[in-house]
Amino acid sequence: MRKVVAIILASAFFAVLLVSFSNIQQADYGEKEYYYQNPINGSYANESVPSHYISNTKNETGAVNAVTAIVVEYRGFDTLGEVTVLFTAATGVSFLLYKTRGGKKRTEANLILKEGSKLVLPFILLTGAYIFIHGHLTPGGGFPGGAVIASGFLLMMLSYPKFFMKEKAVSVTESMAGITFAFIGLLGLVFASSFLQNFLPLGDAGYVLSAGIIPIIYIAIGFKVGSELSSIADKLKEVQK
Amino acid sequence: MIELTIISWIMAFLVIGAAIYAIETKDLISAAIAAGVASLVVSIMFLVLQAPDVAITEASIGAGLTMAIFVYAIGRTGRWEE
Amino acid sequence: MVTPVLMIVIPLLAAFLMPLIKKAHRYFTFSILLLNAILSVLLFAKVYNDGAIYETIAGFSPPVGIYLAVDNLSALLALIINLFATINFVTSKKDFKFSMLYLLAVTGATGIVLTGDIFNMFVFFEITAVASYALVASKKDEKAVEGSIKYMILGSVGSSFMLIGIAIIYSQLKSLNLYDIAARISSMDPKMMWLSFSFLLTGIGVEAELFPLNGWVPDAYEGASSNIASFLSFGPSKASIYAIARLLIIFSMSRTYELALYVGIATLLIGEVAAFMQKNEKRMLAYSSIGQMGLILIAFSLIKDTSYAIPAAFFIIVSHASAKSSLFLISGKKGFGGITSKYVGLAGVLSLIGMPPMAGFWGKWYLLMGIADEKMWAVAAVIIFSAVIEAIYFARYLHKNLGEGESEDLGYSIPAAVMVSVSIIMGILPLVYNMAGGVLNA
Amino acid sequence: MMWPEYITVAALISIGLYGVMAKKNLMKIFIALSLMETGVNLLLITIGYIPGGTAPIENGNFAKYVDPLPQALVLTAIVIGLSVTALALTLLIWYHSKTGTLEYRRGMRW
Repeated sequence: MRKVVAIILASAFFAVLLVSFSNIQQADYGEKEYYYQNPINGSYANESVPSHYISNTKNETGAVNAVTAIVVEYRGFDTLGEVTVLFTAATGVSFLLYKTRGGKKRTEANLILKEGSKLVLPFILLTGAYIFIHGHLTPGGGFPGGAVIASGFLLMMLSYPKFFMKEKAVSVTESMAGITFAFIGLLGLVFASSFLQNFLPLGDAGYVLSAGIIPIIYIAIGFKVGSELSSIADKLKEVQK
Repeated sequence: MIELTIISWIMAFLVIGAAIYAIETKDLISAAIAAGVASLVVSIMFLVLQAPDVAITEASIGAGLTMAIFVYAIGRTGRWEE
Repeated sequence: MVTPVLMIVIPLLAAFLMPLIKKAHRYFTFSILLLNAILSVLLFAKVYNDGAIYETIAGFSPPVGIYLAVDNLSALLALIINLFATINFVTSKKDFKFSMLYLLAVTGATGIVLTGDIFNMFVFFEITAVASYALVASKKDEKAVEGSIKYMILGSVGSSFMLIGIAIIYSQLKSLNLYDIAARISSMDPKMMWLSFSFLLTGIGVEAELFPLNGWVPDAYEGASSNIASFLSFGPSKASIYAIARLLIIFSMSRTYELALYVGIATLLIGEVAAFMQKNEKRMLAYSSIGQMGLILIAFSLIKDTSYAIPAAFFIIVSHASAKSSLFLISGKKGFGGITSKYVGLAGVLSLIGMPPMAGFWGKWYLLMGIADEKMWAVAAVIIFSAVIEAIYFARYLHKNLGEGESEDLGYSIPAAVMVSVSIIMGILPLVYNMAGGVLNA
Repeated sequence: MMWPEYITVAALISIGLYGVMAKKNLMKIFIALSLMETGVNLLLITIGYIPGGTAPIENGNFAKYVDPLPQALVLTAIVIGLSVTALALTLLIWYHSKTGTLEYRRGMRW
């Protein structure tokens, strides 16, 4: 009975969604109907929001990758919030699973996996670092870079059942990275006029040392995401009672 | 362009099939893996839709890590539904 | 120099710092919360004198960048949330991770109230929600975890729906700024407008405890420890009902107001009747909270018709935030054992029912005035009917508890007394103000 | 019209909703929720796509780029989804260790 009702409701929802999506036009965002209005002084601009990003990313932020420029600069406040959500979740996980660590025995992985993962780990970490350092030039950035680092530690956890993250080191890393992010934002408030504003020279677009605060923030995010994801995986790993 | 449309349709059916399998199977490990597969195919769709940043992130976080923690959690609770 | 962004960044920085200074975490958290409350007083003073503040972030003019938009009501709500959070925190006895989560939850609720960008609002919603899930479960017993899981399931569905609503708006207007959306909403296809409004209302309605999305409310409030139940009733729920008010102003169609009015009436009736039927005290208080949220939504849905709507909503919010939170705070013990908790119970119940020297009285008074202006007698009848039910079950509640009880825990009942006093002060102030010949306009 | 993508989105969201409504196993419900989140992410990216556009990374020759803003939003949404899932799994592990089951019991319905 429950299933039938659920199927009917879900199909009705499916139909509603399809009908509504058929009204969405894949229109060019540069068209006139999308021109925005400045909410503070009420004047109309002669561009839409996305076309502002496309045409001004390079000279306003110094980044080549527009997505990175939006994530770190234009909408950097969202990213601070997002990092906070991940931080909250990691705190919640360690808060709730505090005392469940113990020694349930697991079969040891075989030698090739063990030695191989030891060999591969530095390369994985290096790849992760490369991804987040070059976030403003190539696709990637802090989040995938951090995830790659975490997957390196995940590999270690898989091959060594007794491998645990050092809790203190992880929490210090994530705190320092978070403080760096928020502190750079506050420096923007001091040296420029608003929170998270860029106060460093933009440099030549296309080089690693360019784009002002973007690489610094992305490195902080990379460390933070990497440490938090690995601590979450570490806490959820199979050890109990 | 017709090839791309065909590929898109194939991917769409793959995703929907994987999603239905993930919901209907009684084995939670297969369900988690099917959800991961759906997520992975969606990340290829992101690539086709010219969103490489999102594709990388979805493949590593959405498909990889989410599936890993699901598998860990299922290992600590119970593998079978009901 | 008071800038609203400091009210969000300082607590975040403090939460990031917390693992490094484990020892003094309680004093540290308390002082940060107090600092935030002081900042919000200053902010309110500034907004009251100079008009609304718009603060750009990252130095890009608004629809391109994010900005914070603070007007009178949002400054007041930030003040309410931070002030009560400060008082409530006195009762916390757990380790530093609890303090971190608490601080983050308060920051998220403050952010929802202050921000002027719809996606940024979503992010702050998630901060509050994730922190609240963990806080509800922090009691670490079966009921608490059960309540938290329920909250989490509905909350996740809600956040997905909210994101769908945002996506639909973005597809039509290519903008995420609340005021830009409000200015250009008329160019949107009305069908799509309805869809996005209903998705957003559903999404936020989960947090704002609206009918029929409030299945989690009684379980979470019953399962959580008493200071967290108290936090839930002044923090996330108040911030999200304010977010709904902002949405109503943006969409600003008579039909959307009507829909909100109906949802509000349904929420009010269901909540009060369920509270009347309830035997368990905490669940009764939780259902009564649902009823009050309905009342607030009714007030907000009249925002376009009558100038009484905003004062009415404001006073009900103050009354409910102070009275209900203090009642939850003393609900850990059976009965009102000592003089302080007797005072809290009596004052809280009087304010919730809407008796004269309390803030709750002014809320219902302005609301009924507004409804009388609009000649919506059916709505007035519903409100009076629900007030009668409320009076009956609260009389039962007092009768059961005012007798003897366990000896009270002063660590809980004194903060509760401070909280409930806010309701009395806010009840007497307008009286003085009106006698002096001033006219109240928020 | 981009039918394959939109159909996938609608299907993922309604399959997720069906799972939440019909299933009794809590782990299954959270798998359904993660499918739903994937669907919403795909919706945002599809909205930002322009036929013939290229990825918004400046590559010298002047071309039409797809809308970069939804991509930034989805980056945020993916990480938020993972955070919620991690916390949920923690609670499920906790719940299972106390009660020995992940099925709804009588008190868990609504």
